[in-house]
Amino acid sequence: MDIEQLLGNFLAPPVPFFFLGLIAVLAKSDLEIPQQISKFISLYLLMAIGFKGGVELHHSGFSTQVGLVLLFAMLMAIITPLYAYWILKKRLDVPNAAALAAAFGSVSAVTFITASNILQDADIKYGGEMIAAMALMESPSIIIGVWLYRKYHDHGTNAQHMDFKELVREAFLNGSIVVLLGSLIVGLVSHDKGMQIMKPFTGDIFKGMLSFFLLDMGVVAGRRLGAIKQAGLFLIGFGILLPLFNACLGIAISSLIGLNQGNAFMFTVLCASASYIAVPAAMRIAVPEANPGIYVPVALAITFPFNIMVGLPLYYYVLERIHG
Amino acid sequence: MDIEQLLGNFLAPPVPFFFLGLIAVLAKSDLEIPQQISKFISLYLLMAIGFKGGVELHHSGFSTQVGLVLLFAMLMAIITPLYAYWILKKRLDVPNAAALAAAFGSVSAVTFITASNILQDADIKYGGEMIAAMALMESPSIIIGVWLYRKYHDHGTNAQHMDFKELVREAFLNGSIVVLLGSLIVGLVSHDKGMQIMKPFTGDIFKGMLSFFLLDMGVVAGRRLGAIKQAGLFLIGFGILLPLFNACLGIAISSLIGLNQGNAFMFTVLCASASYIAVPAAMRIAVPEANPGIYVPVALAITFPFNIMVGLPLYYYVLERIHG
Amino acid sequence: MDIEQLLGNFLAPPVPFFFLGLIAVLAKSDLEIPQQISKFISLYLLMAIGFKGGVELHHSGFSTQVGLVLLFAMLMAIITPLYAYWILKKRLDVPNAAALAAAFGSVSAVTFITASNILQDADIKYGGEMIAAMALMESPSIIIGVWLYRKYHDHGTNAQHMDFKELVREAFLNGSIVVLLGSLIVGLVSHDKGMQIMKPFTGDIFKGMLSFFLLDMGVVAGRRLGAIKQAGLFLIGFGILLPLFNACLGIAISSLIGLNQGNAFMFTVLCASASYIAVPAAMRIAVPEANPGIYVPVALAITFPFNIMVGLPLYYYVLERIHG
Amino acid sequence: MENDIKKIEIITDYAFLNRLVKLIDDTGVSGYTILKDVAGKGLRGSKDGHGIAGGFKNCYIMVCCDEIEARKVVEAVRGVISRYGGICIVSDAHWVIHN
Amino acid sequence: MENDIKKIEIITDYAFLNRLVKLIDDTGVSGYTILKDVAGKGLRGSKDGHGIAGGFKNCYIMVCCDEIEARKVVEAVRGVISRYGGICIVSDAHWVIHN
Amino acid sequence: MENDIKKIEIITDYAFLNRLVKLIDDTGVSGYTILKDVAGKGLRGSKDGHGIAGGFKNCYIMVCCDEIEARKVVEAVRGVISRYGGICIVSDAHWVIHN
Ligand SMILES: Nc1ncnc2c1ncn2[C@@H]1O[C@H](COP(=O)(O)O)[C@@H](O)[C@H]1O
Ligand SMILES: Nc1ncnc2c1ncn2[C@@H]1O[C@H](COP(=O)(O)O)[C@@H](O)[C@H]1O
Ligand SMILES: Nc1ncnc2c1ncn2[C@@H]1O[C@H](COP(=O)(O)O)[C@@H](O)[C@H]1O
Ligand code: NA
Ligand code: NA
Ligand code: NA
Repeated sequence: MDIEQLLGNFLAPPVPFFFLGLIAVLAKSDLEIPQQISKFISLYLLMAIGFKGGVELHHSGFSTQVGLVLLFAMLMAIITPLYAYWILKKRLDVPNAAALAAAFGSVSAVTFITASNILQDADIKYGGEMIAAMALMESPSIIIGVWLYRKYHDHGTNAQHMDFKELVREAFLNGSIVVLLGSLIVGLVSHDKGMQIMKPFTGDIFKGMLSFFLLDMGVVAGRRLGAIKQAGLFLIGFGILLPLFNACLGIAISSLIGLNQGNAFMFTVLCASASYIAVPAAMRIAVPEANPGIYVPVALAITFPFNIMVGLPLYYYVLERIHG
Repeated sequence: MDIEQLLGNFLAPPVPFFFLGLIAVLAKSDLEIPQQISKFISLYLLMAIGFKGGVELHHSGFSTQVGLVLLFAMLMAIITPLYAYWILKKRLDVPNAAALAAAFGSVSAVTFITASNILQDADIKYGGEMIAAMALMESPSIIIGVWLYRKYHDHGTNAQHMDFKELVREAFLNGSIVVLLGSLIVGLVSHDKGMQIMKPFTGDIFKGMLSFFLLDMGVVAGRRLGAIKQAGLFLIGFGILLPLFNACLGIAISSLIGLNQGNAFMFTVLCASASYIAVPAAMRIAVPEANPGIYVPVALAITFPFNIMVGLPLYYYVLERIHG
Repeated sequence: MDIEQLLGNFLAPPVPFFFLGLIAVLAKSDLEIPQQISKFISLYLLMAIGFKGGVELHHSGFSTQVGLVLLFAMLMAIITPLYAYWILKKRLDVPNAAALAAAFGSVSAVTFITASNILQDADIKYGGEMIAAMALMESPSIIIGVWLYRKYHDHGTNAQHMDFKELVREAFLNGSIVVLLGSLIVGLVSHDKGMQIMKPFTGDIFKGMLSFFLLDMGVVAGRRLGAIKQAGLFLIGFGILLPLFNACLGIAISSLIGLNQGNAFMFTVLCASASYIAVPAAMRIAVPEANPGIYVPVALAITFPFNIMVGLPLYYYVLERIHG
Repeated sequence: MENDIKKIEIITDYAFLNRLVKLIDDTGVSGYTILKDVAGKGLRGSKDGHGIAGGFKNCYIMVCCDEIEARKVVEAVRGVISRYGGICIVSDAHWVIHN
Repeated sequence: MENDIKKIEIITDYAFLNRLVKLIDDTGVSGYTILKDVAGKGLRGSKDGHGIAGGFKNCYIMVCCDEIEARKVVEAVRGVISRYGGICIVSDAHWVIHN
Repeated sequence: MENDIKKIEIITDYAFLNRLVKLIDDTGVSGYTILKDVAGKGLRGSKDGHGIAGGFKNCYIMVCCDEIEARKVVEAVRGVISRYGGICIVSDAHWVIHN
């Protein structure tokens, strides 16, 4: 697949529906996807991708490489918020720096799923362990973010502090992770028989459902674009450069532990993406002084579209050079 | 396909589900389709039909005939509300006449989609330009309706007037049109590759989703049946005869510009259908003195079921005589 | 299919998703399926199963055996609440005994659908009349329950009494029955042509949708588990032993009227299941003194999981011994 | 002020919505407002707002009217609420705009 | 009490939500709360809350503010409500917590 | 009147619903009512009611109780609201029917 073909991919569904959503908002259309439908489709996508990952994992088995992938995934999820915080602290106050750092330490399932789409079009496989890695990377940065916040933030009302144990439980047991990991286990256990049963639902209509979801994402991201202007150049730059830097790290690690092209691509995408769902939800509670009007738009209206439009083709292109 | 086969079509899904919904309401069942589900399925239907239209349009290309179709579609959308208003003015006051006229100048996507179903069963194709024509016909009558209302209605509170530019923007950028046209463009650009990706979602399950939606339409139409009695014979007659008259015009124009059987049928259906979604929504704002308890039921509980039950088979039968 | 294979079935979707939902609640995850999505999928399941039943019924025709099935189904629906009441009255007051008895006289569509899944995996067919039997068994016990309640419960406020006719109408015309029976009729009339149209929607994605629904059922059942502890051992025992006793009756009747293995299994499941949707909704109105915090959890959090986990494989195993 | 009104708020099991609406309609008040997805807790246990299990959810009805109508409405719904549960409260408010 | 406030409640056709929000925003009040799925009945017929047929549904907006702001809000929305229908009521309440 | 009650209304980020419910439960009041799909705007920006992006939505809790209980409830939720945002208002109402 050369670069032209690759760009061609962005004209085929699902990706263009994201832009349709964006444009609708910019044109001030009243287009709106009902909230419960968003929730349904996002649970559907998690179930589908988790299940598929489980089936793949059954086929690949648990090798040393699988262990290495999970280890480095965890590592990236812990280190990223640390240096992201260090950068952000130059311009933001502690709570906002900590919350935003946490978002970038975590991952975006939709970016991951859109990336898996590119591989599928190019007929390249990736292992089920990447799904496990995604699940593993979702929450640690929440803990790091809260730790940074508490360490560096002087707050009188200590009594009001969230119970830390409670926070950890919530971080690791939010609905998304439960569905993703649960479906992975169902896939792992039922494998080929399960796949045969579920394929029409989790496979065949998957891209259509993803198209619909990206339409919604476009609308939601579009509505947050206004907040970007307020965020200023520093945050826009951060939202683009940090993913690029993380992608480099991701590619380096992939080479180091000898991942094949598909796995390397997915691992890179995990490193380069930022969370706009799970982490913000946790930060709202754990770091109430941080402004969701800042940390959500950076992840959702800068990093996410950047990855979809520029990042994914770029990472793919670089990795193809390396592996091809 | 002879007339028996044709009537047989109405016993196969999706159409009978409309009657199931109607009967449920008449029998005072508590059957109710959740509101967000209705919205989801209607967006789905628009996405599916728009996308398919785009792919077809890619194959057919933009011929002179395509231009003629769009031209005459636009013309019908402008002229229909004018003579509809002239008739309605004999019995209704200005606001109600203007609002109802606007509804009949516009189109019903669900009627169109149900019609496409008949063609599919008979293995007759229609061009993607008909989808474009549908999108084009949706809004002009809103402008005409408002123009009629303002021209003939003397109202003191001029200051309260809706901004006209705002109104035009809203009419042409409502969510339905954006999804329909947007999906058409995605289909046009991604064509065969896109179709292959989307088919299980937008194609295979389409009729099932339509069945579900018609069940809902039946419930909604059933609830509006009561309002019909109040509307009186004049409006019932209008809701049946105007579509018939428009269908004649549609058939005449189709012959004039030499449409094939499939396109002629779809064009006729566009002319004969009335809007119960987009136009009412606009009229509520632009012509607040009009009573939605009148203009919605006429379009939804008279014209829509009439077209589904009698109109479509009739138009099909006539066109088959002409073309067969 | 030996018992090992059978148990293997419970590791393949859809059933494990029920446990995923249960576990999510027990682990205090915030997983929650939007309410309108639950309603949508439950209507979808009823439409799909009703439609399929109608098509099957078209093929099998109305034999004497079909009549016998419907007769005995009706009988079971009337007798079960009588002896269930007699048992329950030993420990509960009249309203609660009547309400719970009514729940056990009726059926659980999801249990039925999950059972049909086992047959499908084992390539065993069952007739469309079983769907009709399910529809027939849903409501009579509501009438019996209310009759018991009024007969044995001395209540001053006679004036407040629900209109009995109204109650019967509501019981037999609730949304679930209308969709189930309506779809059965559509299937009966459109049969093979209809099936061809609907299969991708009602057939292919069916198990995926069921998986999603069972995930939701798991969450809902999990939330009711707390109420079980309050219910005490008597009710837990009742929720397990009554289904077992009814299953024996079901098996006996099946032998008596000579049902084949598939039909016998489905009939047994109908007898052994209890309603946690339609009946509770009716009891809330008709027997307001009964505590829904008792009768819903017994049916939903004891009998339903018991049937899914232990009952279905057991009934299947026994019937396989008899028929194999 | 002459535009003083009573605001009646009713919350009860969703199963009774249609019944209550009919009763309120019969009193002849000019309007009411309904919310259909209402959760809560009361003497009859918790309603987590979930639709499956027999509809563990409530409805909310608000009626704005004058004091005489308010009495009628309260009498109309008293039977259902006191038998089947839920609450009905009344507070004072003022019409500002309505026509 | 100095923390006395006015609570304004507006119910009207969903079609006007965006317009009203803009008008309220322009008065400079610090906040408001919105419900989007509201059914009901009024002089302009029944809204069964259904989304299809041109949206037979209402919206609900609640604004808590001081009396001076309340007058501004009421003036701001008066045009839309009195022309297009719906109700606007005001009642007394007290801030307890807000910052 | 002896059936005078206080009506407490709380609106805050949806993320805090479970916490608040627990706190209110602990005060021992007999009931409360919850709305889960609430949009709005406040000092912490706009909640357009959308579920994706970390849940830009609010919840609404209403508690009817006597004055003594009301103080307990307000104290119970004060910490969460004043730290995490949202509003809590109290107004007067009257029980009409409840049992
Ligand atoms: N004290 C209260 N304050 C607010 N809402 C209440 C109160 N008591 C009951 N409710 C509401 O009314 C519903 C039915 O109440 P009950 O019949 O007492 O279970 C509950 O689920 C709550 O939504
Ligand atoms: N008296 C009333 N009490 C409560 N809500 C009302 C009342 N009148 C109107 N409404 C609400 O306002 C909406 C629009 O009112 P209207 O423009 O009079 O049809 C109705 O659908 C109701 O939801
Ligand atoms: N003055 C107000 N009137 C009504 N609702 C408000 C007001 N201020 C805040 N709210 C609601 O409380 C939510 C949280 O407020 P805040 O923490 O100030 O952003 C807002 O999104 C609104 O729904
Ligand atoms: Na990351
Ligand atoms: Na027309
Ligand atoms: Na039973």
